[in-house]
Amino acid sequence: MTRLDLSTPLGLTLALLPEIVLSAWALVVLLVVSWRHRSAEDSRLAGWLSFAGVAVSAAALAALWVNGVTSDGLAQMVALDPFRYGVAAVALLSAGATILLSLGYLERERLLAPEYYPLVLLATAGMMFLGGAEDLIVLFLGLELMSVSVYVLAGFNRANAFSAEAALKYFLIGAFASGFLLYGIALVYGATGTTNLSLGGAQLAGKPLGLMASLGLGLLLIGFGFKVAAVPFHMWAPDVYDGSPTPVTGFMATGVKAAAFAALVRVLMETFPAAASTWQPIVAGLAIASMVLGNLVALTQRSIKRLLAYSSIAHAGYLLAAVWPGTPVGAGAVLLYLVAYSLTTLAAFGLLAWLGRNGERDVTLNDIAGLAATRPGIAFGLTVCMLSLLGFPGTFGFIGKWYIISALVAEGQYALPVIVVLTSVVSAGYYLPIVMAMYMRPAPSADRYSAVRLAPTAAGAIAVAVAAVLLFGVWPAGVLDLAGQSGRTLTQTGVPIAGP
Amino acid sequence: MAAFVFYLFAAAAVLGAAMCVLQRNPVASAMWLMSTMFSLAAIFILLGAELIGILQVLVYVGAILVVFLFVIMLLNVARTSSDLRGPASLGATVVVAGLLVVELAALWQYTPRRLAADIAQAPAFADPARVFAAGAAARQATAAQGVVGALAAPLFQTYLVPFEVTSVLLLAAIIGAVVLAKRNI
Amino acid sequence: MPENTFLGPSLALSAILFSLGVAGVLLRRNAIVLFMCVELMLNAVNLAFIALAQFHGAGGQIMVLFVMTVAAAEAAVGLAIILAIFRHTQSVDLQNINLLRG
Amino acid sequence: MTSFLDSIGYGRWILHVLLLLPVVGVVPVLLGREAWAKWTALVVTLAEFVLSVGLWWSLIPGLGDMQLVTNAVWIREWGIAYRVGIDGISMVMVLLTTSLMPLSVLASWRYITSRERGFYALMLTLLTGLLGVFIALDMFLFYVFFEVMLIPMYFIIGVWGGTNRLYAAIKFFIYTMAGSLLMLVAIVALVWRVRAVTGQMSFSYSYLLEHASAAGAAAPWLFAAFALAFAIKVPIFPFHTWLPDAHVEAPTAGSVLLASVMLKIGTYGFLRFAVPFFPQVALSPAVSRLMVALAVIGIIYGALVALVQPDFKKLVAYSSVSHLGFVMLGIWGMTLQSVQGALMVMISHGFSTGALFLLIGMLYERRHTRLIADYGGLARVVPVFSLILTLVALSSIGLPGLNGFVGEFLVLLGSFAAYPWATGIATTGVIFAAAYLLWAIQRLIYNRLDDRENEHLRDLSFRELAVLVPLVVGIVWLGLYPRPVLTRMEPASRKFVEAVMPGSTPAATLGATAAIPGSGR
Amino acid sequence: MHLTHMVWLAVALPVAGFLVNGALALWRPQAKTAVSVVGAGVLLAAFVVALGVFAGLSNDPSQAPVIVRLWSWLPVGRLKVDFAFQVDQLAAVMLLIVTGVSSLIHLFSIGYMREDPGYARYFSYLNLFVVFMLVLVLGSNFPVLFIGWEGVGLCSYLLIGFWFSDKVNADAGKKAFIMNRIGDFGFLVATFFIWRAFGNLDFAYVSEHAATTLAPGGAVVTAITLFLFLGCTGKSAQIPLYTWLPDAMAGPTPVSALIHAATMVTAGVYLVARTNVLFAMAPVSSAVVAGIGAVTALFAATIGLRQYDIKKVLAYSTVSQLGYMFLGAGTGAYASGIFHLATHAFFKALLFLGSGNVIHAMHQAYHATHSHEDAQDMRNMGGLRQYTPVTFWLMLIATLAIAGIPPFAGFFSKDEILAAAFARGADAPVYYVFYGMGVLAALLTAFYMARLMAMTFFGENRTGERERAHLHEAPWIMTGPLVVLGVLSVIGGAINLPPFIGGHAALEHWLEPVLEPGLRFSHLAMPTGSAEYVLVGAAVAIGVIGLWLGFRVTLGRSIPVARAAPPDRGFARVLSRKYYVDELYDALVVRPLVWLSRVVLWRGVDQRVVDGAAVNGAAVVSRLAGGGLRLLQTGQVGVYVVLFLVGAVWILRAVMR
Repeated sequence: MTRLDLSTPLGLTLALLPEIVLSAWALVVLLVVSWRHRSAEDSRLAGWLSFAGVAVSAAALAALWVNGVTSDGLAQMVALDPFRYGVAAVALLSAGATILLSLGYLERERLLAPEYYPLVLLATAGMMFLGGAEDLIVLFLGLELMSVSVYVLAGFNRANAFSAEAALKYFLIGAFASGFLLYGIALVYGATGTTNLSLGGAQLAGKPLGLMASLGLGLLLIGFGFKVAAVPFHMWAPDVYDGSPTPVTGFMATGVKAAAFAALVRVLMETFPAAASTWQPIVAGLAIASMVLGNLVALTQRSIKRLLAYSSIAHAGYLLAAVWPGTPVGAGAVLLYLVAYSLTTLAAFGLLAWLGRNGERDVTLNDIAGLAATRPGIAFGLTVCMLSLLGFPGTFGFIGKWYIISALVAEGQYALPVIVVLTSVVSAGYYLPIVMAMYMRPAPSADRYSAVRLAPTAAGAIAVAVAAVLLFGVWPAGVLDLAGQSGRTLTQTGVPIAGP
Repeated sequence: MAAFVFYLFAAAAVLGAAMCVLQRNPVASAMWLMSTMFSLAAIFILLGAELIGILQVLVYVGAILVVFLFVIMLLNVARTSSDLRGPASLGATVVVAGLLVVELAALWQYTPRRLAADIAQAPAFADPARVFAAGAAARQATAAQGVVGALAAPLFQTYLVPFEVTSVLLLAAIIGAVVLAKRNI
Repeated sequence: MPENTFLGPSLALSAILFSLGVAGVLLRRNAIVLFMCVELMLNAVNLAFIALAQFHGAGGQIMVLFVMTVAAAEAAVGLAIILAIFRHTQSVDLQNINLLRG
Repeated sequence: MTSFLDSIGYGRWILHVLLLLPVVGVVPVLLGREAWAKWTALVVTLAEFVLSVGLWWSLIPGLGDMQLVTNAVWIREWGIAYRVGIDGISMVMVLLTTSLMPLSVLASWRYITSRERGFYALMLTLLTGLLGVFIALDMFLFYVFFEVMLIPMYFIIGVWGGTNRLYAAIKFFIYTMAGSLLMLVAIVALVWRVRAVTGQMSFSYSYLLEHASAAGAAAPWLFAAFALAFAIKVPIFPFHTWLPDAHVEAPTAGSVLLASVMLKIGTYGFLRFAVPFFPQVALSPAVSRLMVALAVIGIIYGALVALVQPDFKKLVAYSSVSHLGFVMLGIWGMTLQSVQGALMVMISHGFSTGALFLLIGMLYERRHTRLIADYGGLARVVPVFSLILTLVALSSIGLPGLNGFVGEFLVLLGSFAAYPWATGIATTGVIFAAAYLLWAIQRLIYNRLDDRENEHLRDLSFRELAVLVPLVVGIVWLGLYPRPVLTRMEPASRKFVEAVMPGSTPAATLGATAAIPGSGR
Repeated sequence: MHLTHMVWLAVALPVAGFLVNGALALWRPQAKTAVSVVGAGVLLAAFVVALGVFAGLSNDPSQAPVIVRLWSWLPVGRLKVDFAFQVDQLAAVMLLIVTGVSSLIHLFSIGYMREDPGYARYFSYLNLFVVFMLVLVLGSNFPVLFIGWEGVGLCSYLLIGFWFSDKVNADAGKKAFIMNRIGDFGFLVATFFIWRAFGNLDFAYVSEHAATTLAPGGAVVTAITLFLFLGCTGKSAQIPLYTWLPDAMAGPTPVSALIHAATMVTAGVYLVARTNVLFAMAPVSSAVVAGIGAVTALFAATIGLRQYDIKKVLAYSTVSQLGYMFLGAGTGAYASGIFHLATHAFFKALLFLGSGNVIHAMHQAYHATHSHEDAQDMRNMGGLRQYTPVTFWLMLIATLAIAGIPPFAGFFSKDEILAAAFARGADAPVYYVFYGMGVLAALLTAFYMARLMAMTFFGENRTGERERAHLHEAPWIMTGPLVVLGVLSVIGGAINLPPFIGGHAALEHWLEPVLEPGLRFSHLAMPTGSAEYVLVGAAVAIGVIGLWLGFRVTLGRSIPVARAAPPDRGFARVLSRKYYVDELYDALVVRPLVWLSRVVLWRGVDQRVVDGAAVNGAAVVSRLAGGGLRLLQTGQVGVYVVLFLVGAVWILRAVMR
């Protein structure tokens, strides 16, 4: 347990070390690529450099986490608690995996602009600010940093009209949604006199929510609803996920979502714990709508990428269900589910990126028929991913879902868990056909996928992710403890500032 | 007097915004938006945010809107036929935006006293003078250090972290804009 | 405490301008104009910040500074994206931009 | 025997070895040559069987409690542990599973011709899953096993199944999962409610059982969730329609395990979990009446629908619906006799129906059709086959002296006191059972040998006899001398009955002539 | 070691025979000599054991039943069902009848089935049948009795369908089994009632405690006995479950003699006698038993009038005679029922085996000329007296016995039953009606038996010119057992000679220890003196008149051969088609049930409602809903924004409340 005084420059620097390392590293990479940005080798160099940056940042993060660093007194601007570290870890995990997956992918798709990697790093820094923000201003800026970078990444395949369209849609609706979020920040600021989350919470505690605070809460929920792709703010997600380069899709589905959820949980639990009765029905409504719509529409998809996009909407629903309790257990559940979902989704999109060629938009169920015969390893990996997304015991996804159910039931909430499981059953209706196609249907031609080689980096990353999904599925005690402890830190701290 | 000025600029802002939305020529829209921004700058100054009012003109009108106009011209989309959507959309817009404005404009009822009552821990303590001590302190700081100084101190002390984040944000935006817009990378 | 804070009227004006921006986003098909309407929404929020900053100190005003920065950054990236899409479709009309659907 | 087992510390390691050995066996199956896969699987399953036999002597006679219990921390903070143990009931189910497994492997010897490694690896995984369900004493562990075994079965049906296998596999999977996920919610809810009362979080079966009254007002809902999961697994009408599809499309070994073991998990679940956790709900008049009614409907309905099936495998599948109805009736009959009878039906259904599926499989290997109409007059061509088929069918019909009768008789006898009308109607099931099986037998092995293709069928080979003879021996043995099995299960059954109906020793439910409706006194 | 404890040997011997013959049937079907020796040998040995048991029992002064416990079968809590045999007077009688008649029929079969390719299989089935029949009569409790009860049904099924290649035979076997199963349902329910009432299923316990446990005439005992009797109607082919028995003639003739005349079908009577105390306590049930018996006796006799298949006549005759036995049992004259059971076993076995000889001769003749005429149709016979004289004389004895002509065996037993029914009429006048029906049935019996004899043995031979030369008497192995049965048919009445001709009613006294509990409840005052003589005289007169009429009517006109026979018309047609009962059952039960199962339950409920509407319907609805929601995803940003704003408006509404 180390305490850092955030009012001193040293303390602040140490507290923000992972973010600082990452941002600075992005600059370094940028410097390097400004001399070398022509060939595939240059791109690869930038990739490995960036990966090293992620690793160093992760080391800094680990140093903070292992030492149990907390803030001395009120945390200004950024939080110093395990929840932030956990979210940052998910973001770094997502970034690292995305970089590894991209190494081969960018070469194959001839996307050789090495600026890709600094953008990933900057987006990750944005995620870490967003997920760790203790102040609405930092939250907003982190969100924008992340968003701006990801807008660009979505449109990174400039030769591809789909990619450009994805970027445009994401950007337009994203900016639009930012307006709502910002309006919410303004009203919360007006209603509390502060942008600090804990202080605001202290201010709002113990009395009914005023009109301004209520509207602020509502507008914040709208803004977050967009970022996490909750129904009915989800409409951009399938198109954007579909059109973006696949590793970026994986990045969006995991890192972006994780950071946004972390911020949502933090805002709700630190600033609005007293208003639970106001936001719980809304969160429940969003969760139910997301679970139902995401799963139902996913049933009708033929393209696997688009199917996974809708499935990610459904998973946003599950995560929102985990947000509902607003308890430490719920926060832990969100965190754990994010880890489980991120690992699985990254592996799944990685495999998908490998399967697709020349713009993998069109990988359909028919394309992977009989895959198990020619590429058993890929088929096995994708099967594990599908089962984990389905929430099947023995996989990490199950542990996550079980934790969510636990968190809900602990608060006496039964309707949401029932909907969670029922919609999970629906989801079997589209996850299983993927498994089925690979194992139980004959291949259209024997050499459909025999020639393609998976880049070793991507293969390694996927293998590690799949192994982790299985390992944590069977031996979840460690991550469960970690998530539980992180969740417990998210209780209201701080003192009222205004009024005697 | 102040009220007259406020409402005058408010009316101008609304008119500009409405025309911006309704004008079919993008260039005209941009011009109307510009007028709204000017009006808002005036209102900012009226509300005691002189520096922001000036920056509003400098940054928004001088930089951002110019970029807009530049792109409109570059793409030569000004002469396209109206891009207003059809009547169905109009109906939906009226309904949805109407509901939205009704919900949000409920804030008009806020007076300082009511705001103080919202914030104070108990109604008995809802004295604006005490609740809004921070505002008063800021005004004193402005009086003592000038409009720039009063903002500069907190910007580089309290808000150092967000300030640094904006620098990274701008970096990212630059990289992004270059990557997307440059013909050959 | 200044005599006239225009708190209620400012918030109302902010709401109206915000809604007008929203209406613009709904009504227009031109991506650039759409984006201008988003800028209008941000401006409306700025007004709210300024109005509230009268009571809570410099934070609100500084927030507006950041918003302006963000708007500039968004403008840079957004207009670059619009340029990129224009290269593909020779149009910025959103009605023509619907390759991705279903 | 007992002292020998003690000397090798059998009780300490046997359950873990049983669970682990098949999983370990998967490795050589997958890594070895394709042709070795079945041999490896056979060796592993036989070893498993031989090892499990010792369980017969390792239980303390007369003790109804869980024995050979292990309790190793798994997820400490949530009170989840690797808890395993057996009582008489689970011991018998374990033995049923381990004894059928080598037979299923042998039955697949020639049936499975493609991707053999995968098949046998899945079979071994399935074995672990099945055994795990029967010996798990931790609700989390139980749930994991309960679901995990879906996967191997899903693949077995989907990869090696018949023409409509994809539909059958996904239907089987989704149907089962729908129920079990709701049960998961109920398990978690029960745990939290118990925690709210006792302050301790634990997924331990015995702990939850002790404090299950904490469920309070939620008990009906929790029971409903448990019951739904198990009802689908059993399956009880109207949740049964996955069964015919799955049975028909599955390869022989799959059908055998599905019918003989997996269906029992549903009834086992009722006996072990659903009813003991929530006895007030389960035995409330409304629920009892519903369950008994569904059981009786299942008995009659399954039999009637079986009557008109053109596909012999489907016929047997529907007959399972009928038989499992007896089990449900027996459980809700809630006397020592009926519960013991229900357990006996579970065992003998495992033998009889397993044997029937094996026989169909053997026929299918020869003629590649399961339609009854394609056969006829087989008794002339394949007398040994016909003899065994007849014997097994008679056991399924419930001919006294064979195993089927023992369970059915005890179920009906025991349930009659509580539900005379329902039991009376259920008893008509014996008529329909005779009708559908004898009719099918007649069309298969009697009548004229019309089809020239049937003229040169081979009779059973040595391997096939090796598969069937143990079952036939079991059928006759259990029919004439079920006592050893009955006495081993009795303490656990007695504990069950006395636990859920406190104060009602079996004696109290008897001799109550005055309670008979319309008694002429 | 008491001799009675050797009783298990009587069962074990046929078990061994079954196993050996079964093994031979599978692997060495040609070893016919071995099969014969084993098959018949074990039965003869069993008969010897039975004699020993009988001797042992008669030397036992205590007269208490001996329970031989073999092993504990179904021990569950208080339920303690042992696999045990109960040797008492009733069981001993049945043991003798079963092993005795079986031995004879096994011997007969050696000749009759000699040429059949399924010889070994046949003997293994027959041995197995004896096993189950013995378990039935010896079982000491209801479940063990039920093993035999169902087991004999199984063997009946196997033997009726012995020539299974013919669909009709296989159908007949199946029908027998299923109809028996309907009866078994009754038996089972009765067992459950008994368990609930007594908490014990041993016969001895039930007999001893019935009086204290149950209320006489109460609902429980009535229900028990009615359900038991339902079992009996199935096994003993009484209305309404009799239709399987005539069809059962599809089996080999010795099987008809053994199973469907002498032993298995009488199991119902045995069961009533075994549980006599319960029936005695339930007058309503007893009346039902007697009534069904009387109606069946008369009804079946009428059908017998118009049958042409020699075995069918005998089959309906069996049904009719079984009706008599139930009339006796229902009247309370259990001993008389058993008595008639015994005499009927002798003369009906004789009749069947005799008909077997006839069929054998006919079959040989047709076989020799490769003719495809019906060897069992009496219209193809006629004048066989000269070709098969031994058979003729023996069958004549049996005919006189069944017609109730003194001093043959049937006279005494039938007369006792009728007298008892008449006597019971004093308490319950309905028994007079039963008595009348019994008398009428006796008339018809004599008539159709005379018709049978006349058509078969008298008049001109109609077999055919070429075939006539091949008609021969059967070999000694077949006629030998007939002679023994003939002797028994003549003197069988001696076992229970009534007092009025100086007898001691030996059987009745012998059975007294078993029947005593029942008699305590329903004492029967048998008619004595002049009333008795009048009844006897009337019975004899009826028999004589019936025989005379039968010969007269049959021989009075020419009989066309089966091929050329015109179809029956009018009531004769109704009779020859057996009152259309089979068709009725088919139309009312079988077809509706199959229709219900196939169309309503399977195609309707299972495939349409549960699977179609509910299960697949859920999938389809999900998919359709998904497809509908998917339509929102137009790719148009405008639509996305509208939806976004709908959500926004909703959320703001919700927070403001």
